[in-house]
Amino acid sequence: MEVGLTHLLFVSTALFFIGVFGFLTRRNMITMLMSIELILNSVNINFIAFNKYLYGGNLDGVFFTLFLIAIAAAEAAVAIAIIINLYRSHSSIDIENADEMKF
Amino acid sequence: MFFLIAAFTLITALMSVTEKKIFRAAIYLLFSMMGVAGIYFWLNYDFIAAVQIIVYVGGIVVLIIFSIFLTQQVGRAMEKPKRLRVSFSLLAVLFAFAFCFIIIWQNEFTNVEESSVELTANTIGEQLLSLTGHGYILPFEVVSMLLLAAMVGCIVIALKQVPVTVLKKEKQNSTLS
Amino acid sequence: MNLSLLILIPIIASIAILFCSNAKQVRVAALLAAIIQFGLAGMLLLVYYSERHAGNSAQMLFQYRAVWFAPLGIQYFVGVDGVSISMILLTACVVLAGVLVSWKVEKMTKEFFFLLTFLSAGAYGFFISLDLFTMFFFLELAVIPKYLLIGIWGSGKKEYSATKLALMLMGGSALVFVGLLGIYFYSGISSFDLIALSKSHLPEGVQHFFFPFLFLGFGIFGALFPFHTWVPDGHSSAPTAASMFLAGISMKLGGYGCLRVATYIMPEGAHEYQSIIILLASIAILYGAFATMMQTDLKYINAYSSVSHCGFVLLGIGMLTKTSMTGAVMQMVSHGLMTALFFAAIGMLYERTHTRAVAQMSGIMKLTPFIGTVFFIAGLCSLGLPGFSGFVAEMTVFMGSWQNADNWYRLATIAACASIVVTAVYILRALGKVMMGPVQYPDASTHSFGDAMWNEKLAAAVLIAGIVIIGVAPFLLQRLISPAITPIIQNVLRANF
Amino acid sequence: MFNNINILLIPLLPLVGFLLLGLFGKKHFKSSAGWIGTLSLLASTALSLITAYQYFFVSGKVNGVFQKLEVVKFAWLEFSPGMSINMGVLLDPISVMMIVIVTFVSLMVHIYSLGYMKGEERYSTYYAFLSLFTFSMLGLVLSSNIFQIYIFWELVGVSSFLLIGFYFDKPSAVAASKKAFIVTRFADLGFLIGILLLSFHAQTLDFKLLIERLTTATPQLQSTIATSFLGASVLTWGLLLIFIGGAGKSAMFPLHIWLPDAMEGPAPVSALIHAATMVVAGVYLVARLFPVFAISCPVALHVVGYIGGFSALFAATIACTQTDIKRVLAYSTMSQIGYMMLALGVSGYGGENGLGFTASMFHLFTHAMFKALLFLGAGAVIHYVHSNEMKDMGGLRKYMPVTHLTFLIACLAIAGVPPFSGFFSKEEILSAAYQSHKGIYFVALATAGLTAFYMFRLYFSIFWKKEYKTNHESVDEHHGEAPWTMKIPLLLLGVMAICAGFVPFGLFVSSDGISWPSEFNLMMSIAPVAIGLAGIGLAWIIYKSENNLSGRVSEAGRGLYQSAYHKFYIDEVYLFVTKKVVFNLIGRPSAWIDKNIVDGAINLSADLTDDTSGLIKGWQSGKLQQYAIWFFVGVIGMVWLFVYMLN
Repeated sequence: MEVGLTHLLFVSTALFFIGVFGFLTRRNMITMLMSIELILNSVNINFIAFNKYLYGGNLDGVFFTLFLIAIAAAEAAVAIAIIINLYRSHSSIDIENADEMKF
Repeated sequence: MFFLIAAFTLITALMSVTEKKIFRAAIYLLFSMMGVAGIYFWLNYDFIAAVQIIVYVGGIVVLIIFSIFLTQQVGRAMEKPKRLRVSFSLLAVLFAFAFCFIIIWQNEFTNVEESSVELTANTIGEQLLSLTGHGYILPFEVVSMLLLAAMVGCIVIALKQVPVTVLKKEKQNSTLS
Repeated sequence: MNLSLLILIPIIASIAILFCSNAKQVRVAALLAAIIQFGLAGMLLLVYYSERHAGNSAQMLFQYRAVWFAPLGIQYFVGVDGVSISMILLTACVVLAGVLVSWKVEKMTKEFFFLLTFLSAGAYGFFISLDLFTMFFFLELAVIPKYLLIGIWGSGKKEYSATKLALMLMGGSALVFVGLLGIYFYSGISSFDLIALSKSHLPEGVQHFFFPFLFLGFGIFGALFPFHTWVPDGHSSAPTAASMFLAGISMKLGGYGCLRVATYIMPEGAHEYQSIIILLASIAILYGAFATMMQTDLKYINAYSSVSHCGFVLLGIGMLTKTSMTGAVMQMVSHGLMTALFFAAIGMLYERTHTRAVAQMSGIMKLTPFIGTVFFIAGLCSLGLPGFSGFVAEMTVFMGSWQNADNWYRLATIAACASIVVTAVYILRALGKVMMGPVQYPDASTHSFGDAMWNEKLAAAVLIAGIVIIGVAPFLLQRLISPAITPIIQNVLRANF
Repeated sequence: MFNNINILLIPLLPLVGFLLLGLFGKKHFKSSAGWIGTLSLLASTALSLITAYQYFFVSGKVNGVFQKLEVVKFAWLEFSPGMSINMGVLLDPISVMMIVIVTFVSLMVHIYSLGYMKGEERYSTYYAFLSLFTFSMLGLVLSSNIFQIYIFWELVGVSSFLLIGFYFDKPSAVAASKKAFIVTRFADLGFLIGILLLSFHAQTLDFKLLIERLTTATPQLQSTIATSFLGASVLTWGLLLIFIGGAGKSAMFPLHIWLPDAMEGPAPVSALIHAATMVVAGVYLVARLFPVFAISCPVALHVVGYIGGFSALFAATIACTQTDIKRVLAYSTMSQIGYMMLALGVSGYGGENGLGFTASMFHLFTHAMFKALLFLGAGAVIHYVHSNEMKDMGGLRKYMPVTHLTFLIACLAIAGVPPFSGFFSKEEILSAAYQSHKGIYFVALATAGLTAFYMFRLYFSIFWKKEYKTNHESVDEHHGEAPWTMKIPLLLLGVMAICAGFVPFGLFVSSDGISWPSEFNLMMSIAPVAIGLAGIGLAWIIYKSENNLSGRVSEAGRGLYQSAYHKFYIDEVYLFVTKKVVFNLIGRPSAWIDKNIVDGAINLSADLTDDTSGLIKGWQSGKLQQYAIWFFVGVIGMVWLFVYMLN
C-alpha cells in the first residue's frame, strides 16, 4: 500500500489526541508537560508532511518545524522552572492542589 | 517500514500518557520522540530528524527527567486519575479523533509542486539567514530573542526565593482549607 | 475667551493639591481654584454678553476645535451658549460654597479636596463640550470621584450608598453611550459633533429606537422616576460638600443632557415619547413630594424634595415648548443653588447637633440665628416663595407647560402645580419642628453651639446671593437662557411638520 | 400727571425698611427699629395720600371715567411674546383706595407696636416683618399684572406666616402659622391654575388687557365661553379657581380655618393683617376682576355671593359662642368679609347696577378702620389683663377709659348704628342685596343682627359685667391703661370709624369707573338698624351684669351651641382629611412604595446579579484540566459548526 499524506496525518492526529488525552487525565504537572510535548510533535509532523507532499518546492514547513522545536525547548524550560517553583511553595506538583486562581 | 515506525511512535506515546510510574512515562516519551524522528528520517528530512533527536531526546526529555528527580520519588506510583474524568476524556478524545480524521479522510489533497529542493543543512542554513525571497532572518532573530528571554525567565523563576510571609500564609491557607 | 481654561484650572489645581504638604495649603489651594473659577465664570458671562451685544449671533460662542482621535471623528470641541453659561455659573457657585463648607474636613484632607476639585473639572468639561464623545468623557469623569467621596468621607451606610450611586449612574452612562453610538452610526456623518448632528436629520425609526437610551440614561442622572433611588441614599450618606455637588451639579448633568443631547438631536423621538416623559415626571413630582412628607431625616427630606424638584426639569423638557424648556433650565439653576444651600445648612446643623433626625431638634433658630435664617431661606425658596429663584423657575415651567394645549398634559401640569402645596407641607413641618418651637437644649453650652463661622457665612452668602438675584431679577437669567433654547425648539418644531 | 417716583416710593419705602432692619437690625438698630419702621411708613402714608388726592381730584378722570392707569411697567419675566409678568403699578379707584387703607392702618399699627412690643427680644425682627408685610400688601394692591398679584399674594402669605409664628417658641403659634400658610397655599393652587386658564385664553397677563379681552364680545371670547369642561365653561372654571385663591386668603368657608388660629400672633399683627388688609385681599381680587365676573360670567359671581353670604352667617353664629376675645373678632372679621363678598355677588355692572360693588368697597374701607380699632383695643385689653379669655375680664371701663370709648365706637360702627361708619356701608350692601336677591338679603339681615349681638356680648363682657379683680396687682401699679403710643392710634382710628361713613363713596369707586351719587335710602335702613338695636338689646340683657342668663340660653339651644362652640367641627374634618387621608393614605404608602417597591426593584436587580454570580462562579474553579476540557469541547464544537453548519 502506498503510504500517502493521509497516513501521516493519521499518525499526527492520533498523536495529538493521545497528547490531549494525557493532558486531560494526568494530574502530575510533569506528565502534563510531557503530553504537551506530544501535541507539539504532532503539529511538527503535520508541518513536515504538508511540506513534503503538497509544497515540495518550499522549505516553509521545515522552518516552522525548526522554530517550533526551538519554542518547545524554551517552553519546556520555562514550564519546568514554574513547576519547580510551585513544588517549592506547595511541596506538590499535583495540578489539583494548584487551584488558588479561582473566583 | 512506515507502519512499523508509526505504530512504535503511537504505542509508546500511549504508554507514556497511561503509565503509572512517572519515570517510566518519561522513558516512553523518549521513545516516542525517537519514533517521530524516525518518521522524519523516513521522509528524508534528515536534518529535521537530527534536530528532533538533539533537542527533544537529548534536551527536553532529559530536562524532564531531571525535574522528575528534583520533585518526585522515582518509582512511586502516581495517584490514579479520576475514573469519571478518564472516561469522559476518552469519550471526547475518541469522538474528536474520529471527527477530525473523517474530515481528513474525505479531503482530497492535491499536490501543488513536486519536491525540487535538495534538503541539506546548507540550503536550510542559507535560506534561514537570507534577507531576500523566502528568507527567515527575522523569525530567526525573534526566536533567538525568545530563547534568551526564556532562559532569563527560567533563571528568575527558578531562583527566586519565595518570601517567608507568603509561604506562611499559604500554609495557613492550606491548613484552613 | 479660552474655554479650556475652565477645565485646565481645576485640573492644575487638583495636581497642585497633591503636592501640598499640609492641610492648610490644601484648603487655600482649593479655595483659590474655586475663586478663580468663580471669577472666570463671571468673566465668561460678561464676555458673552459683550460678544452678543456686538452682534455675534452664532449659536455657540468661543468655539475651539481640536482633533482628538481622527479615525473615529472624535474631537475636543467646546463652545458655550446661554444654557451652558448658566450651568457654568451654577457650578462655580456650588463649587465655591462646597469648598468653603468643607473647610473643617480633617480626615484625609488632601485627597478630599483633590477629589472635589477634580469633580468640578468633570462638570465644567461636560457643560462646555460640544462633542458628544468629549461630553461623555467628562460625564464619566464626574461620576467616579463621587464614589470615593461618599465611600470614604460619608456617614451611615455609606458603602451601600456609594456602590448604589456609582452603579446606577454607570448604568445611566452605559445607556447614554449606546444612544451615542446609535446617533454616531446612523447620522451618516460619522461624527460626534453636536452642532452637525443636530442638523443631520436622523431617520425617524432610528430616533424612535435610540431616544429612550439617551433620555433614560441622562434621566437616571436627573432622578427620573423610577430610577431615582440613588438620590436619597447617596445624598444622605455623602459628606456635606459631596451632597451639595451631587444635588447641585450632578443631577443637572442629567437634565442638561436630556435637553442638549437627547431632545436636541432627536426631536422626533422626544415627540414620540413625550407622553411617557410627562407621565414619569409628574409622578416624580407628586410622589416625591408625598414621599418627602414621611421622611424624618433632614437629608432624606431634602433628597426626596430634590426628586420632586428635578421632576419639574424633566416635565419642562417633556412639554416641548420654548417657555417650558427655558423654565426647565431655570429650574436646574435654581434647584442647584437652593439644594446646595439646604445641604450646606443641614451640614452646619449636623456639626452642632450631631443629629439629623427632625424629631431630635427644636428651637434651633434661637441658638444659631444665622444658620436658622439660612435654613429658612432655603426652605422658603424650596416651597417656591416669590423673591427667590424657585418661584420664577417653577412658574416658568407651569406657564410653558400650560402652553401645550393637550388636555392630558394640562392635567399633568395641574398635578405638578399641586405639588407646591405638598412642598409647603413638608417644608413647614421641617422648619416648624427644627427651627421653631421651644429650645430643647437646656444646657446649650455643652453642645458646641456657636453661630456660623466665617467660611460657613461666606458659603451661604454666595448661594443666597445667587438665589435672590435670580428671584428678584429673573429676566437676567431668562434672557440668557431663552435665546439658547431657540435652536432646540426649532428642531422640535421642524420635526412636527 | 403723576410723579412716578412718588408712587414707586410708596411700596419701596417699607421694602427699604425691611432690608435695613432685616440685615442690620439685630446689631445696629436694636432699640431704634420701631422708629425707623414708623418713619418710613409715615412717609409712605403721606405719599399715598398725595397720590389719592391727585388721582381722585386732579388727574384720574378722563371724560368722567376713572381710568386704569399703568403708571410704571417693565417686563420682569417674559414667558413668550405677549405673555409676560410685567412689574408695574396700576392706579384705579380701588387700588388707590387700598393703598390709603393699607398705609394708614399699617402706620397706626406701627405706632401702636412701639408701645405694645416694647422690650421684646426680637423687636427689630418684628418691625422688619411688619415692613415686609406692608411692602407686599402695597405691591399686591398696586399690581398691574395678574401674576404680579400672585407674587405679592405669596409674599403677604409668608409675612403673615412669619408674624403669626413670631413667638416661635410657643408650639401653638408654630402650629397656627403652619396652618395659615398651608391652607392659603392650598387656595393659591386654585389661584395659580385659574391664572393659567385665564391667561391662556386671554393671551396676556396684564389686568388691563386681560379684562378688556375677556369682556369685549369677540369670537375668541365666545369660543372660550363655549368651551365647556365638566359641565361649566372654561371661563367659569378659571374665575372660580381664582375665587378659591381669594377665598383662601379672605377666610371664606370652607377655607376659613386658619384665621381663628392666626390670632396666636401679636395683637397689632392681627389688626393689620388679619383684620384690615391681607384678609380683604380676596375681596380685592374679585373686585379687580369684577368686570370679567359681572359681564362674562355671572354664574361665578353668584357663587361668590352665595359663599360670601353663607360665610357671613356661619361665622357670626360661631362668634356668638367663642370666649377668646381675639377669636370672636376673628370670626367677626370672617363674617364681615363674607358680607363684602356677598355684596360683590349681588352686584351688577355699571351705574346703578354696580351698587353692590361700591357697597362692598365701601364696607371694606369702613371695616378696615373699625376692625383694626377693635383689634388694637383688644390688644390693649390683653396687654392690660394678660389674658385672652373673657372670663378674666369684666368691668374694665373704669381702668381703661380711652380703650373703652374707642372700643364702644367701633362696636357701634360694626353693629350698624347710625351715624357710625358701618351703618352706611351696611345699608348700601343690604339695599344692593334687596334689589337683586331676596334670599341673600335675609341672610345678610340675620347676620347684621347676630353681629350686633356678639359684638356687644364682647363689649359688655370686657367692660361691664362684673368688677375687675386683678391678679396682677404688682404689674398694674407699673403701667396704667396703656402708653400714649398705643392710645394715639386708638383715638385716630376711632375718629375714622365715626367719619368714614360720610364719604360719598359712589363718587369715587364704582364698578365701571363712572361716578354716580349713591343716594341714601331711608326705608332700607329701618330694618337693619332695628335688628341691630335688637341685637344690642339682647346682649345688654344677657351680658350687662353677672347673671346666669347666658348659661340658660346656651343650655336651651344646647346642640346648636355646642356645635357652634366647636366651630361646627370643621377643624376636625380637616384634621381627618390631612392626617388620615393625606398622610396615611398617600404619604405613608408613597414612602413605603419608594423604600420597598421602587428601591426594592433596584436592590432586587443587584441581589439577582449577586446570586447569579454566586451560581456561576463555581465554573472558575481554578482547576486547569476542567478549563482544558471546556476549551477542548469548545474547539470541537466550533470546528463542527464551521465544517457542517456554515458550509
